[in-house]
Amino acid sequence: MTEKIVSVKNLQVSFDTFSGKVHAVRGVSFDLLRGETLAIVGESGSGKSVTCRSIIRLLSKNASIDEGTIFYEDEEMLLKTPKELRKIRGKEISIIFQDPMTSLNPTMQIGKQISRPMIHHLHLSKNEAKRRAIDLLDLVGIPNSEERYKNYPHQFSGGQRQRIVIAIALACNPRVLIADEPTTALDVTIQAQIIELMKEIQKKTGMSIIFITHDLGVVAKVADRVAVMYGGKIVEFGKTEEIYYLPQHPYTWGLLQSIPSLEETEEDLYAIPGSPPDLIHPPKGDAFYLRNPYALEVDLHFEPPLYQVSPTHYAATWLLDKRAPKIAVPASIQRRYDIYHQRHKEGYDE
Amino acid sequence: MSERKKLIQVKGLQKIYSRGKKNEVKAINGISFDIYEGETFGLVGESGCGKTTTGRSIVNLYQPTAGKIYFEGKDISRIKSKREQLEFHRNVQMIFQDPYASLNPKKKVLDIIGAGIDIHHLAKSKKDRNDQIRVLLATVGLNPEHANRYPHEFSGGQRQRIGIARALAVRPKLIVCDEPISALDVSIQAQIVNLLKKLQKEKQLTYLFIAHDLSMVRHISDRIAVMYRGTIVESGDAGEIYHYPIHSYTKSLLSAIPYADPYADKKRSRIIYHVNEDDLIGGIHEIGTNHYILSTENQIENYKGQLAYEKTQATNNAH
Amino acid sequence: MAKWIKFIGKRIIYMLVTILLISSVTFFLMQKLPGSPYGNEEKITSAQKKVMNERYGLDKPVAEQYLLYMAGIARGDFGISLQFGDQPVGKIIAARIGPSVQLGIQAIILGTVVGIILGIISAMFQNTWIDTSTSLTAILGRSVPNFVFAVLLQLIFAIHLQWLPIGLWDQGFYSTVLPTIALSFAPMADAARFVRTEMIDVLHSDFIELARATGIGEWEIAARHGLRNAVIPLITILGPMVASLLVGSLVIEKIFAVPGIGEQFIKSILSNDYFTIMGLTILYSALLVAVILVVDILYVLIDPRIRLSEGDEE
Amino acid sequence: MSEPVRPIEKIPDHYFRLHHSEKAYENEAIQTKSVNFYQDSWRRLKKNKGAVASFVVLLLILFISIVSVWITPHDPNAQEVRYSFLPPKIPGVSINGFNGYAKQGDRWVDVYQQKQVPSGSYYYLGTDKFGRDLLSRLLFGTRISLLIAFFAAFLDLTIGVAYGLTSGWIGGKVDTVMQRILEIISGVPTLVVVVLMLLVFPPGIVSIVMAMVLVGWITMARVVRGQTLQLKNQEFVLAAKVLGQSPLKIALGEIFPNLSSVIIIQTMFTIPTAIFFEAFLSFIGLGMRAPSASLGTLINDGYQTFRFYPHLMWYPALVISLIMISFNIFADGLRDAFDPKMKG
Repeated sequence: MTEKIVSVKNLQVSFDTFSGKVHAVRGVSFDLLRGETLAIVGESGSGKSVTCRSIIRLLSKNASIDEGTIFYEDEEMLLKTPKELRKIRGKEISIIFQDPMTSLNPTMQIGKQISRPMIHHLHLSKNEAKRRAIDLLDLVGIPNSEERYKNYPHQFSGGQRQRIVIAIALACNPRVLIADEPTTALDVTIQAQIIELMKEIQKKTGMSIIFITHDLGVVAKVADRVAVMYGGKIVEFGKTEEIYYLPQHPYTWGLLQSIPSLEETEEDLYAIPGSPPDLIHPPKGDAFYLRNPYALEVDLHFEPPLYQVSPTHYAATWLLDKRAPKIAVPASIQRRYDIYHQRHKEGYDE
Repeated sequence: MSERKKLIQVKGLQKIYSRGKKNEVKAINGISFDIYEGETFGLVGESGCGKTTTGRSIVNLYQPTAGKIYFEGKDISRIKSKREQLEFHRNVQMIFQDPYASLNPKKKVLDIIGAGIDIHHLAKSKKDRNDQIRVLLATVGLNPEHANRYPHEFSGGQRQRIGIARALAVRPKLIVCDEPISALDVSIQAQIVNLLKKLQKEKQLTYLFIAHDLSMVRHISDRIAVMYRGTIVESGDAGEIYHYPIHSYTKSLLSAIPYADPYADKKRSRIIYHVNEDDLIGGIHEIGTNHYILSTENQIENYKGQLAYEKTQATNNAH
Repeated sequence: MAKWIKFIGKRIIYMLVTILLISSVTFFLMQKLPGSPYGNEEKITSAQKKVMNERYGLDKPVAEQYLLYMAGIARGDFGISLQFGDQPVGKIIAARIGPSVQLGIQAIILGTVVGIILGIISAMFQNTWIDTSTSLTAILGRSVPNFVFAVLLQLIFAIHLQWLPIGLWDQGFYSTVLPTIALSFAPMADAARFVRTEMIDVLHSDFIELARATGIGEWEIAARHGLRNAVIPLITILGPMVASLLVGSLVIEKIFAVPGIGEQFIKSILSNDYFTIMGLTILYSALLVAVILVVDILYVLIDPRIRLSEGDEE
Repeated sequence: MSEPVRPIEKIPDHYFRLHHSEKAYENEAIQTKSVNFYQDSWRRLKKNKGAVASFVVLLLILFISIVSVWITPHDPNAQEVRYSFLPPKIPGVSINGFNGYAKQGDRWVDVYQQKQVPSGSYYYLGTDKFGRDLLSRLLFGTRISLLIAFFAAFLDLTIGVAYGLTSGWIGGKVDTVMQRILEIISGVPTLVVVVLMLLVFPPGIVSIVMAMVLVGWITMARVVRGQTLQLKNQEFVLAAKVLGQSPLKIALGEIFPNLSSVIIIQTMFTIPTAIFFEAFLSFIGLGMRAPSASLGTLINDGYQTFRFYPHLMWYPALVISLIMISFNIFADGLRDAFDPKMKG
């Protein structure tokens, strides 16, 4: 199960705006493997959402993909005509958005919104599509599916609407699901339910999921691998365990430290100072330089390359260079290292 | 504990929208709590549970249907004179949820922050006003040079800090923080929470911190009240509520908090709250030191037993 | 059902209040009207005048005249035209309302249908030459006064090309074509502009993005998702559109010599024909108010959000 | 233990030392030039060629109509019946239709010679049935029409904004009552009110303006109320309340500035509507009375003799259309500039 299903290489995307050209994605490469959940984590403006939308070329009109290749199976997505793209969208690759309140057509029965892609892609008859749509509603946990088929979006709560959106995305049994912050707008309890639902469906269907989020906490349970994005680049990626317990990039440290730990409250939270970089004039060196307490002089001049930490774990920080000074890792990160080593010494095998 | 000064007392607060009509909504269903001077009181619950309505009633934006709110012992619904009203508004401020909607897009940051200074005549001269604003900007970690800019030029976190500066400008005693971080990225949330904590220490502020996410609330609050469907179902010291939740809604809320710790997370199981009307009736009873729960008379002993059991379990585990 | 009765009942009360108000104001304004309806006043002897005043009840105290008039309206009696001797106003109006209503309905249907199509095309090809040219058409429609446009149409199609009759309403549907086109120009422009704006808004919404992500083609998205959401709000401007159509019909009827109420209205104004003016005023208001009522009901019927929030228990 | 994936350029060793400046907040500095809402909108408007062109045309028309108070080729009201119905004659132009020639039967005839107009006398746009210079009357009429329109739009704005803001901001029962009143008034066809008013009051600019304003303010009131209702629950308004600001000051200081764009846009649409309405009234014989001219009366006069002297109608019609088109394009441009989400 290590075969690639989506492969992105050196993707560069920019937007034309009034203030100038925004270099939103600046050379991103990653693979999505069959049946895995890949989490892409980063703050707003880091380019995570743009990267994923590029896969199905669902970008606004002022966006342009300047460089790179995107393969889905053996097909180059960037060379596809709109018509060819439409055959893949929804059928092979589906997407769900952040805000369930605006993701559904307010004047169309939800059942029709679910059955439409099936009629379109799978050429099902209206009745077949309806039957399957009701099954899907059952699958995503909407009670009384038969009666609610005919309801309009405003008759559902936020959490239920996100379930319906998921049902639409699942309608044609896609092989890849892109979830663009699907739980950010929801209450914690609902968030947990939606994530569990996605995991459950993945088990049943074996699809691959790209889960975009700004909260490392959310994906700990569900992700197989994690990519951390900053300033339009992937700064660290690896297996979930590696990112949470052996993080190497100071930005990842910052992210982990800014999540309140429920155990020790005496400690002050760590907050990454400052604001995200201006991507109209991207910095010459490391984009994280100004906010990085462990910045090296070299960060100011050169962008760090990706260093390999393990066969599955890479990070783009000069701290991993041989010549870099040994620094003391923040205490809470050190604790994470300790947990990891302890666990592996004890002979756990993940 | 009782010698501590109660800054806010909420007694039987009730708010009903469209009263007597078919679409009547009981936003708050008779809640009571106190906020002591200098503490942070966390109010947690899912959207629509009435927590925002509670916050807005305390700053006197909404008139409650029933019940009383006392600020420094004074019933705020009886504040009639203009002078007293101004005095109240100076003492009780608010920070809002949406960093985009909470700043007037047509006003400069200078005038947004200066509004309170002007209303309450806190500046002796124009220069004094500008100086105060520069200090405030620096206090919240913004560049004082940006006073002449408009809100749209700032990021979400920066805007939220402008909102904090606006509230601070009148040197209030209590600040109601109405979900001040839920619209922000996690990394920025920590900035804001740290800033709030720092300000509390420096300026002896009291906070009512409203949120839907228990993890940040737990981090910042001294005491927590959990709200569900317009009533407080459980309240107590932050650690107590976190370690020994008794009400099944609190338990479910806690179990839903995401951990940035996959090993631990995999061991946890989520508790789903199945609405049980019996959990949601009765009165507030103390079942442990500073640990209150909504319960019917015949449930109290049950709850008390549960709490005692869990505490002994915990001590046993520690050994 | 009870909700519907309450809803419609309330609207009907407003309707009646509006009409009552207008008839009263009209009546008292007419009292203040300078000049008299008899035209060449000098040539009429005072005896003649007295006879006429008695006949039309113009010598009674104003209050009494008012009550008589209002009572008349309630019975459907709008008085007697001062211009056409014995003709009751009601009869004059009845004879002329047909062409006006036909013209109005034809124009509004043509205008909105073409407008919706133009608006949608414009939005679909936003910022291309197609958008520019359809938008320009819409701007021309709003900008060129309809009497100028009507004369232009007449000149080209009736006088130069002689394809269509010049007007007059005497050759059946054939003669209604030009006036209808002339009258539909403004509502067409309004609808096109409105639908374009709404459609662009809708096309940028999340649910359209989601529909795109399910692989549905642009035209199907426009038809299935866009159209409904863009056109429902159009109902809200139907009221003002009909109101401006009433204005437009006056000049169009004048230019094309259509024997409708608009043309009659102008004649009555120019000859100070009190009762006819009052009758037509009330008729116009009633028409407008009725249209507003229908529009309100339509809106509730068509928009699922409104319909269901009315009946929902939560 | 860690190896770089790509070979690194030769970087001097001394670069590898901690270099964290304590000025971590340095990047909080905003690099871009400060722009306020109007500058931002103006920037967007400038990109809209149609709107800029329309704006220039409008300025030009406005300028000419003001300057022509002092400079007109002829007295707009001077009648010279001998020289009635002269075709346009422009010095130096020899195209039929602009050189004093008119088609009579099948031949082009020099009408100026026929009517013994002294040579050197030019009527650029010809004359009307009383021999009045059309160009002068057109300049004069444009001024009156614009005056009426601006006047009416200004009054609509004042009343509409006051009414809408009051109704929306105070809300509750006041709003309900004010809305009922609006609802009733909006059931009154504009046409009818205006016609009645003009029948009763003496003809002239004031009556026309009053008649138009009587119902014209309603749209503005509706728009402003709607916007106010949206704004009043915004958190920045709540913030002002929490600070203890008085309701009046909130309405004027917080809400009103945020209404400015809708007010400007709405006014830009009101002006052409008013121009049209004036023309319409004149066209049905209720507008300005002779000898005063407005675009509407000129069109109406031209229409009377349209079959034989079409230019008498076309020129004023052209001017009114040009003004209306410019206003509409400019207003559309403004709307897009103020409300960027409208543009893709």
